[in-house]
Amino acid sequence: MTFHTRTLLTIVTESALENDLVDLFHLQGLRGWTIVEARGKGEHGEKRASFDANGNIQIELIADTAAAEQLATTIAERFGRHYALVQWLTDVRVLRAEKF
Amino acid sequence: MTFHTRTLLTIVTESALENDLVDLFHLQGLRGWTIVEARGKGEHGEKRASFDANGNIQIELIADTAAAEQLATTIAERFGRHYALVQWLTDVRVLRAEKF
Amino acid sequence: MTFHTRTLLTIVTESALENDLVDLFHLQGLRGWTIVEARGKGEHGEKRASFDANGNIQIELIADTAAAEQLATTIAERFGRHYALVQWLTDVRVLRAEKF
Amino acid sequence: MSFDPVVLFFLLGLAAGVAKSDLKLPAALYDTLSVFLLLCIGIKGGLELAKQPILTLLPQAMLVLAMGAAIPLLIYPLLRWRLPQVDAASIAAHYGSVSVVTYAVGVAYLSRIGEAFESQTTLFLVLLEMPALIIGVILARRGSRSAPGHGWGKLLHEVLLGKSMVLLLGGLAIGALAGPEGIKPLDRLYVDLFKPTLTLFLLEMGLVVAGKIGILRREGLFLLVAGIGLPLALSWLGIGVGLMLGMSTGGLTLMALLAASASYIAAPAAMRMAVPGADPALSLGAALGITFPFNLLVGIPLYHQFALAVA
Amino acid sequence: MSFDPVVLFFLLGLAAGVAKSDLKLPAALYDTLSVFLLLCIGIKGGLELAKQPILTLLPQAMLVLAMGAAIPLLIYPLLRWRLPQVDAASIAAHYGSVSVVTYAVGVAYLSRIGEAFESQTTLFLVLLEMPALIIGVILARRGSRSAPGHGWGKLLHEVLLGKSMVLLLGGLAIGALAGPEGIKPLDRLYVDLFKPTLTLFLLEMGLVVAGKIGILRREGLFLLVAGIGLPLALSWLGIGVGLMLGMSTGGLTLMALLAASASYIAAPAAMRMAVPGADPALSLGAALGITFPFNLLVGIPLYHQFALAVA
Amino acid sequence: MSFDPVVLFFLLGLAAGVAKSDLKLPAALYDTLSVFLLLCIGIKGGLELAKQPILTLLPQAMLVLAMGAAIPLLIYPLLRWRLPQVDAASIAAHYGSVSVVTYAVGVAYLSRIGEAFESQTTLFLVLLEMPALIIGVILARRGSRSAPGHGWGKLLHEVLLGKSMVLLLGGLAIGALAGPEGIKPLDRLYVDLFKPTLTLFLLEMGLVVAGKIGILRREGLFLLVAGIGLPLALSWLGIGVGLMLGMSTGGLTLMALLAASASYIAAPAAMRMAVPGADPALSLGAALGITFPFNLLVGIPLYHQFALAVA
Ligand SMILES: Nc1ncnc2c1ncn2[C@@H]1O[C@H](COP(=O)(O)O)[C@@H](O)[C@H]1O
Ligand SMILES: Nc1ncnc2c1ncn2[C@@H]1O[C@H](COP(=O)(O)O)[C@@H](O)[C@H]1O
Ligand SMILES: Nc1ncnc2c1ncn2[C@@H]1O[C@H](COP(=O)(O)O)[C@@H](O)[C@H]1O
Ligand code: NA
Ligand code: NA
Ligand code: NA
Repeated sequence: MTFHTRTLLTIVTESALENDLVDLFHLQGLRGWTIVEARGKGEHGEKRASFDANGNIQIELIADTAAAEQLATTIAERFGRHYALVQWLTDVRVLRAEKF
Repeated sequence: MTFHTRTLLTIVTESALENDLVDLFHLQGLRGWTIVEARGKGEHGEKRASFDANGNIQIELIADTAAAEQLATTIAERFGRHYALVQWLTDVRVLRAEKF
Repeated sequence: MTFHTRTLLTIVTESALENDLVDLFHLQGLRGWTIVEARGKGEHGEKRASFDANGNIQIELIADTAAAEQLATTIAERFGRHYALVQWLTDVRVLRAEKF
Repeated sequence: MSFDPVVLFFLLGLAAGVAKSDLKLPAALYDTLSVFLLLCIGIKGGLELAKQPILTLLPQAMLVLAMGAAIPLLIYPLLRWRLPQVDAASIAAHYGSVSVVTYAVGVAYLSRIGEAFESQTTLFLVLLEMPALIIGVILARRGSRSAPGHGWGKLLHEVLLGKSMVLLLGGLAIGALAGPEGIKPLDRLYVDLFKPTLTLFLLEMGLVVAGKIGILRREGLFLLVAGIGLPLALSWLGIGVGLMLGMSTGGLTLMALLAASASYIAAPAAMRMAVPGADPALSLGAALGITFPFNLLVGIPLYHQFALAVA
Repeated sequence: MSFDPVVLFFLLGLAAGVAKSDLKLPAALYDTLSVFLLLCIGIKGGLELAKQPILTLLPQAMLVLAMGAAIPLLIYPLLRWRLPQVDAASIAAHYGSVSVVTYAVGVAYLSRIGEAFESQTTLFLVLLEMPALIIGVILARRGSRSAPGHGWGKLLHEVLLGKSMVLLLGGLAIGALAGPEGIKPLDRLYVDLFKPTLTLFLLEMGLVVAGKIGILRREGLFLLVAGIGLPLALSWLGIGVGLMLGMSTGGLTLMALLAASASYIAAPAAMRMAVPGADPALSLGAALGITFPFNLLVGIPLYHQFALAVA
Repeated sequence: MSFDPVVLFFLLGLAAGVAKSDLKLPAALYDTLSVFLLLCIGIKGGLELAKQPILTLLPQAMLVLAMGAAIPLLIYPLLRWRLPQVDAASIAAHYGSVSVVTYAVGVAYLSRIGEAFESQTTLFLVLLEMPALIIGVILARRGSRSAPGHGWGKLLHEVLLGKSMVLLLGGLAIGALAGPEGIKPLDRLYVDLFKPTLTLFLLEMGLVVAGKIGILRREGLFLLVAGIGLPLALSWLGIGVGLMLGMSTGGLTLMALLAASASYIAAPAAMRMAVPGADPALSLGAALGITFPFNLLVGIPLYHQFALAVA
């Protein structure tokens, strides 16, 4: 099999945003992503539990490079000002290119 | 210290496959990996809880590039058809090369 | 927006070390990181639950390359001998460079 | 007239899920409740075993096991009309096995209306968990030379040592070995909290069923027909077996319910490993999305009417 | 003299947190306890509804709803002195809404000292959860043309279908529909274990409050003044409303407590979505870091004294 | 003859684990049960303190503390025969400390066979948790100039404010301050559910012990000799101290059990931070893999026989 280059966008943000982000993914025609519960610290202080709307999630989403960059930009513009949010892009290789 | 190049294989799949994958790692002489509970969406629909065998796990495994590529190919061939499965490879640098 | 190059340090280690590592981050003036509960296998055997001080955590921390390398080296020297510990560095791109 | 709170909790969960509330129960709570309910039921079955001479129960048990094996054999050909082999086999296994929670709600219903029932039905519930799973796997693999997935040894392990099986049989053994006297100090948990705990479980089930609505929309008609037709038909098989065992109205109701209910814990886990080619959305859509709420809301009182009619 | 164990558990958590012990309760336990307490309170309120003709309660309920809407309107101008619009509005919403756990500790206190109270206060607790949230959102958005964040439809959904709201109203409906007879088989969980379970919840709250000490240090004086001044002032509003309803000393105490307590589950979640520009550290610092322990340790007995003075 | 269900649950977990069943209890459940059991035991100890004049208990308490400090000093030289300093010290600390669950099963055993015992043993359990940990750290660091790991201040913090310590001492304080009257409203949880909850805990312990079998195979003989020899020898030390305190047969049995049991919650956590060079597989393999099941299945009735022989 051969490997194909794609871009992995990782988003760490408040769990309160999960529904909004998923709506955005659907809107942009993205077909898959992975979510993990996370904690952390940043500009917006420490994020630990889920109880007072104070938890984090980490979302990983593989797409082609243009789509990933576009998505990251949209998210930063829409949510970056008021919400705890950190994003990064990584070059990755995948086997089944048709899945992404 | 100096850093050495290795490859990180990330596998997102159904938690039902965990035992089978771990058996495969042992068989191929791999000595270490990390597992995180995950949720997500993909071709096989949404994966949320563990209850109706419907959870995801994310496995991260560092190895040399050839071994990681070989492993990814084997997994895709053996489990890719019937199970929810996404894999990607990333170039990483490690300190203690002898551990991987 | 433009993307800026940074380095992602991923640390997988015993959860017992969390407080010590966070102290170290503060000491080095690092301002943000993300933590996820993990399990895994390595030289130090299998790590599963939290009960007998036997859990793992995975820490992700984005910084500039020099700081990330320096941090990884310090951690390896201080904790690498007696504790279960694996670290890796990945090149990533971020949008808001001033956050890291 | 007052409503059964157990069912109200299910409806609350369903409503919250359909309205897309952010209500979620922690996964660990769901797992804990599952473990607890399975142990409770197993222990109750074990206390039955401790009470009655095993030889009296043996012929009854054989008949019940036969029913569990017969159900998938009966419905597989029907399902083959429209479905590929693996899916037909997987669904057949789900309906041959049983739903522990449905049974518990049925018992609560009978207690509520003051209808007595034979206590060995709890034992039958435990017995019915497994035979259908084995038949289902055989049906799925029949004819296909290269086993798709695991070998037989591994499969048997998967089915026999699945979580639900171990808890039910383990509870059974503990109940039988410790006996009523030994279990008494545990009653505050395993007896007193059984029914109230069921309410939390059903709240979660409501949320889960609401999550299946997407599948229902896609495969609507087929799932609807199968998910209501199968329990209705199978309930009469259960009543037939109950009559052969000479049971009371309450007992007949529970036998109908056991036959009519479909597994959504043990069966999905076992089928995922044993029959990987089967689409889990299909079997779970029918068993959990249609049959479970149907039995809860309509089936239980209906089977009771059936039982009254024949008793 | 013996201490109230419920409060001791809070102090234990607080001490452990301040001393940086590694004690942590699993997040799933906290979530489970929240779900459980909210359901308990909702069901209790529903049993009240089942007991009394709804027309008797209606005027009382209207007055209480009005109080909930009035509180944020009253304190918003005060907070605007020092705070930006969004923060003043968000804090106003937190204090207009209520803390279920504070109320539960208040009830435990009254039972302990043998002071009777009107049982419809539980219903009032449920009613007070929401109006302040809606007023708070209106205050935050007033004047700003481009809605910062979500549209109104989505917002109402967020507020009405938030987890706490669904559990409280769902419990209310279940209690009202099932009635005392229907709920009785569930008493072993929803009644008997309510107070003991509260202890575990308060242990966790102590740990959480200890974690807020960083914010307290930063915004110390303002939070202190607001976090103590607001409940003291609002308690008299609650007593006023209670007098209009002709309540007993116990009832007045609980009305004071309802007015004086601030929400830290429903409000933060709703405000985060509806008023993203507000700093959650500020509102939570006041509501959870100051007002919650103040009410628990000082407020409850104090409001009781207030009530005795006016009764 | 009927079996003790508490032990049967352990065997069920062990069997499921050895058979590689997919049965797993959620980690949050295990953590919750630990918190709960530690609080229960602490509160029970505190109620003892509330009952008896503290001066009567003081000399007894001193003797028990001395026993806790003596155990690691006695067994360290033996372990040094075969093990490096850090490992010998760490194992010594584990055996000087105590296992709360083993004690609880012992109490359940005595209640079952109707043997009375002195209630202050619960207090002794709390007292025994710590001294051995401190001695263990001293033994591990003796002679090594550059402290491997943390400084002493941090270490003491780690040992004194570890989760188990805080819950035991916190429970103790709550029990002592609230007294029997204050605790009564909590009995439905902290008393009634103690024993039944223990069964779920032991189910998990069985699974955990099954997971240690890999280590047992590697270090088999040494772990077997230490894991059985140490409790057998130490049980007589416990009986000796019990005789000095003039205790009954039941009390002697529990003193033997306290001395013979090894900690697997507090000690591993403390040793990991204080003595990082020690291999946790070794100490846990002995304490949890061998000594815990040995005490549960053989030790408890055996120590009771010992006590009968000397009483
Ligand atoms: N430098 C960083 N590296 C990795 N994760 C980070 C970093 N900074 C912040 N985060 C994560 O992103 C979340 C939001 O960051 P912030 O917007 O800075 O509060 C934090 O709660 C962390 O989980
Ligand atoms: N594009 C993607 N990026 C990241 N994770 C994905 C992506 N697509 C699928 N996944 C994850 O992989 C799992 C299996 O994918 P699938 O086989 O497409 O159902 C999903 O449940 C997701 O957790
Ligand atoms: N090759 C590897 N790839 C990914 N994670 C690993 C690898 N080796 C070890 N780990 C993780 O790092 C932890 C510590 O490793 P070790 O120090 O080798 O015991 C393990 O428990 C695993 O979670
Ligand atoms: Na069935
Ligand atoms: Na209020
Ligand atoms: Na000991």
